[in-house]
Amino acid sequence: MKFAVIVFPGSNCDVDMYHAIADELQEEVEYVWHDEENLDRFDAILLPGGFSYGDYLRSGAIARFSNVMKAVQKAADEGKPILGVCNGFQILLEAGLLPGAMRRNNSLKFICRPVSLKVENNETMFTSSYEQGEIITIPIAHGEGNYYCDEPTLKRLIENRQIVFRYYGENPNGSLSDIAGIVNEKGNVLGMMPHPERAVDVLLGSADGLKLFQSIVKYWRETHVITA
Amino acid sequence: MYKVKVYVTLRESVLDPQGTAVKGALHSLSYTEVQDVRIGKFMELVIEKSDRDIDKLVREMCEKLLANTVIEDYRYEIEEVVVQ
Amino acid sequence: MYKVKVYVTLRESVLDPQGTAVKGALHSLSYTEVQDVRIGKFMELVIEKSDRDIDKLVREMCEKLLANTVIEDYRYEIEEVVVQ
Amino acid sequence: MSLLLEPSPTVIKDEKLYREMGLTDEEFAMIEKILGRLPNYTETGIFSVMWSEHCSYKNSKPVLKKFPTEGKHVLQGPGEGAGIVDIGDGLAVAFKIESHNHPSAIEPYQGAATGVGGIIRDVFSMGARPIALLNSLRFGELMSPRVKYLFENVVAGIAGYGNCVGIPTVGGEVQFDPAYEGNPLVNAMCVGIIRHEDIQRGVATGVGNTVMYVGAKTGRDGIHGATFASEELTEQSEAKRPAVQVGDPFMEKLLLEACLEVVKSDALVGIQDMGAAGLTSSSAEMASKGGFGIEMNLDLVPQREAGMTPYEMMLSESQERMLLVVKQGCEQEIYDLFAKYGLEAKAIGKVTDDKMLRLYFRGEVVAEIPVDALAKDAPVYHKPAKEPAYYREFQAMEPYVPVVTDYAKTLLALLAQPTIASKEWVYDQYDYMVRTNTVVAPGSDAAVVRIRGTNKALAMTTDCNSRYLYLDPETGGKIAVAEAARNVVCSGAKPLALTDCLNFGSPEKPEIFWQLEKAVDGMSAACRALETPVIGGNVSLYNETNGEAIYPTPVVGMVGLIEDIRHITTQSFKRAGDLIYVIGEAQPEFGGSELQKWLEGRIFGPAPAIDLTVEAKRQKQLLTAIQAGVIASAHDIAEGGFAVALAECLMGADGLGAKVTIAGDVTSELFSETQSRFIVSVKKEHRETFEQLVEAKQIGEVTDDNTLLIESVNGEAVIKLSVAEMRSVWKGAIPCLLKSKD
Ligand SMILES: Nc1ncnc2c1ncn2[C@@H]1O[C@H](COP(=O)(O)OP(=O)(O)O)[C@@H](O)[C@H]1O
Ligand SMILES: [Mg+2]
Repeated sequence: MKFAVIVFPGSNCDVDMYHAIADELQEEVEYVWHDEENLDRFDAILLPGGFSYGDYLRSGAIARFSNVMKAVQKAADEGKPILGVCNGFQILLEAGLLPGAMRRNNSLKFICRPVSLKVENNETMFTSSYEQGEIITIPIAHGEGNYYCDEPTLKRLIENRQIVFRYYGENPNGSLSDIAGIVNEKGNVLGMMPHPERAVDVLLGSADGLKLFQSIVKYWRETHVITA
Repeated sequence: MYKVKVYVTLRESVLDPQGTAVKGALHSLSYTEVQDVRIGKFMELVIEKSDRDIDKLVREMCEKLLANTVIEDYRYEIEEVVVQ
Repeated sequence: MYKVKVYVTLRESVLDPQGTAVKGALHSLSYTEVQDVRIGKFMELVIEKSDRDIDKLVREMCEKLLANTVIEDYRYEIEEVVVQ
Repeated sequence: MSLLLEPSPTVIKDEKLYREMGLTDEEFAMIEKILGRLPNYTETGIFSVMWSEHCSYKNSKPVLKKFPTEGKHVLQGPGEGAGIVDIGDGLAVAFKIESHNHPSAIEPYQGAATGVGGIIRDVFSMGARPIALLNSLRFGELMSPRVKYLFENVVAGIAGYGNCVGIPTVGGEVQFDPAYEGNPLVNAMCVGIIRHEDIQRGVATGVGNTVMYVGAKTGRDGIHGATFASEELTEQSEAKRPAVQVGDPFMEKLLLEACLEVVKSDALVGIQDMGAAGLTSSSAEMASKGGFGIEMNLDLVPQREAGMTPYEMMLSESQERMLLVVKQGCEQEIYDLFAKYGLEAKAIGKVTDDKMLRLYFRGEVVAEIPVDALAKDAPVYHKPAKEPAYYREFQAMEPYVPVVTDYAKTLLALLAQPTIASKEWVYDQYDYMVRTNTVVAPGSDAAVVRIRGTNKALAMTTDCNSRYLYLDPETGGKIAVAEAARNVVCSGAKPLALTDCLNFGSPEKPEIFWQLEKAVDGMSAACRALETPVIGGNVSLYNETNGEAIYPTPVVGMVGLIEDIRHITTQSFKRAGDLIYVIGEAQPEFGGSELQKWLEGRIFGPAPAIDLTVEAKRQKQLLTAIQAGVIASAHDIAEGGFAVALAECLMGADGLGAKVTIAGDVTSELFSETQSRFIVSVKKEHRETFEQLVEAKQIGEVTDDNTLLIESVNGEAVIKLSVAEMRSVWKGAIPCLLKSKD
């Protein structure tokens, strides 16, 4: 299976994402520069965290116009797994691939710390290796992770089980309905503020993020005949 | 040449953490008369004349980039300036 | 009751990385007519009437909190609204 | 400002305008002699910045000479952007610390942010990949709205910049003391990793080679404020006032990636960042170091504002700019490389053989100065030093005997002192994990960052207890270095080398100069004893408000090498049943202690003594034991003494407690700040091996009851506190002070 890690000017978790896939998951992975127009050779697309274009104006607002985003849209339409983490999530929101928008954290401060999450839906291609309701520890590191959407959208998110992760215990940023991660209706685009790629090695505190990547691989294996 | 002013504000239904914080800070500075604070953006653009319709141009820029219409409203003022 | 609008802008010679980035983005979206972008803040305050002079009050709030006068300029407009 | 409005050379001389720029009459006469004519306005400006303390170290150079700077691992000592130390495997570590005190006092967010930006450039201009940031901060007491404002915004500025560039901020220190009320200190440190073959130097060589400018455009940022200060204040001059530098971390990130790519190219001859005195210092220093000259056409300099004069361009301190020297004919390769990152490289001049800095503007030569006069031959002064009266007094004092009645209450009070209290409020705002190498995050003694692709890791810390330095700069200087080394050793690393930032008052005052000399003497002695050479640093003098100097604050930034990641150790107790040992014995030493400060509201008397031989021996023993795998946790005893250190061992240890017994004078045992001491915990099965390797005294055991119990030899409880209570006091102190209104 082959992963793409999209690199926008100002991305800075690209390296972490790359190593999570290459070293821990031991799958194929390649950096893809933001002006790339074709992602057909990849099976899954990862949009890493960071500060694309400095996050000036609004997080993700400028990056979503990159050439590569058209290809991401296409990959999404084809049903490939797309994962946006932190700034990647913000870009997916700005691009309209996921509903809603981000506001500044309630504290108005950047927050970096491990948080507890509850797996709200383990029936997605990103979470099938988790237990339903499992409590996991994954770090957050963001200044604008305060998710917002209007009432009807929230209702839909709940009804369709699109809320995949919720903050458990304390809500660190004021996010609506404790939302930490959501998928699109089709279930193949996941955006989340916590960083699973920072939780793949117990040496650094937690390996709870590994199952997320393993779920993607499992999904891919199940949907693709493997020829030996 | 045009001088364009764009005002971007959070929609009324959206809670504004920054505004809330500033209001709190103003109260603690004893400006208790302050009942509400909303914080938005104020952008000043200098735009050259071209064939394109300036009003349409600015509206497009706002829709596409300058405001996120999921949570923000915008309005703008266009002023034509004559350069000597 | 007063509705007060405060405009906070970066001083002229102060670097505005946001403005530069937005200008770049607008150019790459082919709005090449855009020559300059400066980004500031726009605040709307609702202030109750009190004994204090509203103009003085707002100026003080700007100086103390709303603007960082080392790098920013501000101006404001005060509008009195009659509540029914 | 139009060129025509600039004062003429004779007016500069007759009206002594150079004084406003900080040049003395003697210095101006020297300039006249060097040039063989009167300098024009631009040239006067160039000399004034290059001969400022900040660029020339004219007052501190003779003192800095005392530092030991050599060691078998040192690949690059002081003099370049950053010092470099070999760590094996063809790799080396580059690091440096720098101050941004005055900009931060004026505009704390931007001042701190641009301080971080500057130190990152110092490291990547060497060709090193920045892997971690640290800082060292000093503020007044956390009471007044102004101090709170400074503190909150400095921290936000550090976070805002480092987080955006994507370099983890992994450690630092913050102290609060009235001595810094009007003059906060903001020191930033950056650590980078480099392959030996990629090491770059800031030199301009090779006649005809091209001088290139990359990065942000030049604006009127931070230009020599002194010039404007003496102009009559009109509406126009208000508009011309030097702009505060604003950081652009996004630009920095692009520059960083592009420069790390360019250093791999054979086309690159030299590279240096435009720090203080921007274009002037980078060009003059590169030329002087290379033994060549540089010629630049200022019309080609990318400018943000219209109508900039040569004076303004040369003195601008706009951020995120680099100067490169590139082999003639290879320009296109460089243009293309930067273009990939959306950056424009611009050829603005060339290397010459006449050792002159020559500037053209609108077709005319506007400055022509021998480069060596600006850089290596800048004047040096040997300032007089005088022992201050206060020092005599303190030395002669009877030992201070604090009176403590309620030990538990005292411990809680100390834990709530903002200098001791948890700095979580600070480091929660820093992305300390980005790049996923941070093994030990902020909150233990030193931070530990692993080196991917090897089994190694680096421990790093910043330290300086300036109270000891005020009481006794020589002893305090020794302690600063020793404490940094202790933190590194406690984390399982062998200390390699250090960088320092000498924050002092005005060197014109003999008493301050004495502090500087003594502090450096003390630091140097410790460096020799602990085998940690000084590989670079920074000097920040004139830290005074209303004639009152800050405490002497020579911040030490130290890096140590962990050969095997299994040796990584933290301060937290690990499991119930482990044995607790203490290394070193308490003496009644309270001069400059937290306890004295808390009880008396001021500090006095002699600083705690330190024996560097004992220090070195204990550090070696502890490190050996860690490497032998017999240490579960290690923590040095610092501010607040044994009781505070023991409490700190429990703060991050979920559910654990400790039961220990103390003998001797209770107040000293608990709160004295006697040096060279550690608390370690050891698994029972390792008892024998540990006791063979380390001279230490077993004092108790780790328990599982969430309680700290300190007993006297006859079994009386001296302190009994729940860990939860201590933790909530310790964690809540800073947020609570920030929220409280006065
Ligand atoms: N300004 C800061 N930035 C980041 N981390 C900090 C800062 N101040 C303190 N810390 C962290 O808090 C912990 C305790 O700091 P400190 O009390 O100075 O430790 P020590 O006394 O062992 O040097 C350390 O891990 C340190 O890195
Ligand atoms: Mg320590």
